[in-house]
Amino acid sequence: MTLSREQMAMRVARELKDGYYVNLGIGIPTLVANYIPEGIEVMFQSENGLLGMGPFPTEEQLDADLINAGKETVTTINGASIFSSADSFAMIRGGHVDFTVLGAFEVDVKGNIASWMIPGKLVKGMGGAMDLVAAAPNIIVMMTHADKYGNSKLLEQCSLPLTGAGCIKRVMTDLAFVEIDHEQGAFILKERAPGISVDEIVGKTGGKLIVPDNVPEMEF
Amino acid sequence: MTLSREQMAMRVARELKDGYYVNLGIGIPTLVANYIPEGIEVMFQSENGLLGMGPFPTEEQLDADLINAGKETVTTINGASIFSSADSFAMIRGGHVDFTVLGAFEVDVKGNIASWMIPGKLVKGMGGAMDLVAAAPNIIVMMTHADKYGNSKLLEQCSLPLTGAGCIKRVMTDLAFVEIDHEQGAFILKERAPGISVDEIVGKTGGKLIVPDNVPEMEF
Amino acid sequence: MSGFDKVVHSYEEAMQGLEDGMTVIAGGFGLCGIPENLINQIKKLGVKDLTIVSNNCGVDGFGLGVLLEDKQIKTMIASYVGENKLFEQQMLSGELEVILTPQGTLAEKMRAAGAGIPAFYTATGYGTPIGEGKEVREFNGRKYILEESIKGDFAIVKAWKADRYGNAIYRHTAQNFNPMAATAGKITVMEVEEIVEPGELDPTQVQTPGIYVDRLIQGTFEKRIEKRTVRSA
Amino acid sequence: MSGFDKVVHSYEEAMQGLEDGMTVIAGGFGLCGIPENLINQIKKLGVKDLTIVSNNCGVDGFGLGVLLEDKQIKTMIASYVGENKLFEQQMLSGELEVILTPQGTLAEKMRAAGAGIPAFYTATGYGTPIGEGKEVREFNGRKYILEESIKGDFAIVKAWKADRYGNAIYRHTAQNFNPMAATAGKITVMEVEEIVEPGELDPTQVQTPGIYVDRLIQGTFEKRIEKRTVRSA
Repeated sequence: MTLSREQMAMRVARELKDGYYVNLGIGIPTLVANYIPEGIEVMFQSENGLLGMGPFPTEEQLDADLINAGKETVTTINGASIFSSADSFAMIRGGHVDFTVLGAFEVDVKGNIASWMIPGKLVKGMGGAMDLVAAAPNIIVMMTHADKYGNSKLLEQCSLPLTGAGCIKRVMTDLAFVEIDHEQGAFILKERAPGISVDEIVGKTGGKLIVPDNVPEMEF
Repeated sequence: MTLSREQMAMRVARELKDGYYVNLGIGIPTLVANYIPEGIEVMFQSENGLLGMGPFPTEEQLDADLINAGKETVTTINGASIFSSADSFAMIRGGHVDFTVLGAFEVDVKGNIASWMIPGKLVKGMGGAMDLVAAAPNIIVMMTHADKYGNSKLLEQCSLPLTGAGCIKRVMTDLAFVEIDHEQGAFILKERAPGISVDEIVGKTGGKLIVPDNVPEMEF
Repeated sequence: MSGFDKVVHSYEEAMQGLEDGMTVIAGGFGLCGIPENLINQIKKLGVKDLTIVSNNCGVDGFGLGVLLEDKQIKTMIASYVGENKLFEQQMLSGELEVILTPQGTLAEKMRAAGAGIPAFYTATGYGTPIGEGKEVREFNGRKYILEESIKGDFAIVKAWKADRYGNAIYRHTAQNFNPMAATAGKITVMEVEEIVEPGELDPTQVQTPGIYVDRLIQGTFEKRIEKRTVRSA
Repeated sequence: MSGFDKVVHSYEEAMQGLEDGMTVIAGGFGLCGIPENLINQIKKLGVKDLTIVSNNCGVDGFGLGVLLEDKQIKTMIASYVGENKLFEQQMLSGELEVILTPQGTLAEKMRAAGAGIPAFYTATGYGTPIGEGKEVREFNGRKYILEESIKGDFAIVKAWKADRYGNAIYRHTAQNFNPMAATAGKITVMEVEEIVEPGELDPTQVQTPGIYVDRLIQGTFEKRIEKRTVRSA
């Protein structure tokens, strides 16, 4: 069965390591925060200028001056720091954030990502996504393997305007966990969702897909 | 008579305006701080990261962590701010300091300045001087008109390696107050020291010097 | 009174000199830390053909969104827009030009303007529509694009507290774009919740030195929350 | 213990991994805010052929000057040097290469390295020996030169207080180059006068977020004064 958003988040969360500074994109990626493995601590960076983001505030804690990049009211944890947008993106652009999770419309075998603009539809802007994908040494894209019409989102070449070129190495979908080998120009199937066959994944992957001899099922 | 260093500082200080943020170079320029005209306030910037430098500390106030760009122990005034070297030079480079006074070995009719290096002698470095001359919209060079051998320091073309190209517009010497017209490639004699003749200044100026009809004597 | 006293006593005075066609850089992220009253004063002035540089353009009826009502904005430079209907309408009709700029690049463009750096290289946007027409250069095997700084005729910023000299501190994440915006205006106008006397702020903790501030005014703020998210205690 | 706890308990541990030929970026201005004990540890390690990036090179017998005694420095990148005899001797004999860099450019090179900006344009040094061999470009009628960022294998910095996570604040002008240096090291080692618990520092007032700090150690400091200038009370 295809993975739920929660299961996708759960699997991504297993990549977290103790002491990681983490930036979670708006939308599905935020779910990752709910599945931090036991025994490890991570700290969340919010690109509007906060490192050490805490949970939503109680009514009493609510403060208009303390929000995250999704413009939601939040809190800070002990050991947090707050800084300007320039300093925040210096931190991001400089590659200091250990782990980033973002959504996307498409990725391709060269590690290109398209996530911000669909021509003909209203374009709201890239926000911090272009900075994040260009800078993150360790980034995972979270998205469904195919769109609602069954068209693959893992392509030989992105069809939409790019958010970043050659920067994605790992993709978590509702069907599989996939790595990208930029040199070979291919996706590599690393793990599949429980009960999902390699054939189904092959069928729903638009770009070249390398299938190793052993593709383990994820366990939840 | 040639001006004393104190008189040179006194004359330069008359260019100060109320509310000026001022950077005084190490050496003679620091004397300017002693002659702030009555009724105005200026604030001193020290490029190691201090805006609002106060006087030297008393024995009781002495603090190794509070120094100026000359590495002297100082104090802060009310309304001071302290920041990093990057922020300090952002302030300088961005042209936010209103008034800068620096020493020099030579200046020329194109506004070039040489102040940091004499080939064959030990070179200690430019410190912040190159940043200051490149950035200051309003800078006055303070130096003797000629060296101890009588060689002019106001030249057609600097002979020493430059600190900055085309950035100096005003020079205060022990003989005269001189402006530089970069377009014309000439010094313009604006004021002369009391008792110093135009002829003497002409004789001691290496580069083209324009002498207006009326060159007033400075008054002290 | 000291030449360093930046305090003005009316919003008219605060925004004096703003003219049609000028570029205004505004601090704030979403509706957080925005110079609410300075924006309202721009609306009141009715100046047109403005270029506004800000991460977002407010919402309908609040923040920079109010400048859309009388079509005062000609060009918007932002990273994320369209939280408001008017914005969408004017963009689609071509009345409003939008120059989308990655958030980090936008912040750095403001900082660069204030810091006397005319241009810098960044990997952000390389290979995307944002990089089109921009110089590409390789450093250490990686491709970067050249981005130029962005200066404003005016910068409008919101801080928490400032002393009369304009030395300011920000509250929580209301800092965001404000410190860079403050450095990037030919005339920088700051509004704050509280004005204190020089000496009351610790020099080391000042986030915007007063040298960047030309006019300072104390205001009252609605501080509207865009996404109110709470948990039970 | 939390993965964010950066505290180490010996200077051996603090500088572990430093090898011959590495580049070390050091905070401090003159003798103010220098990582005294980390420098002494580098001397103790005896590593050679170092490239040291710091505004100055200490004095004879103190600060970075101690690294000259056993000729550990191969290249010095600084804006102002030669306050020490050994430095002069080694420079004149050719044992020590010196790359003079304008102070503001040096600070910005460190910041750029930490901020993922490989290069930037500055007017500083244009038309001077510093500009030779560097690209010149005109923006808005003015000439600028291209300067590249500078990254260290190690960065050694001195702060006043830090919490265990490495969130740090600096004291007075001992801040100077330290915040930029902290961002520019592959491994950043910070020594402080006092380590406190996370939560004790106001998040808004943190000057170096802990994300930049890999190792943190509490030390005792001589804090030698280079030019003791006092006035009568």
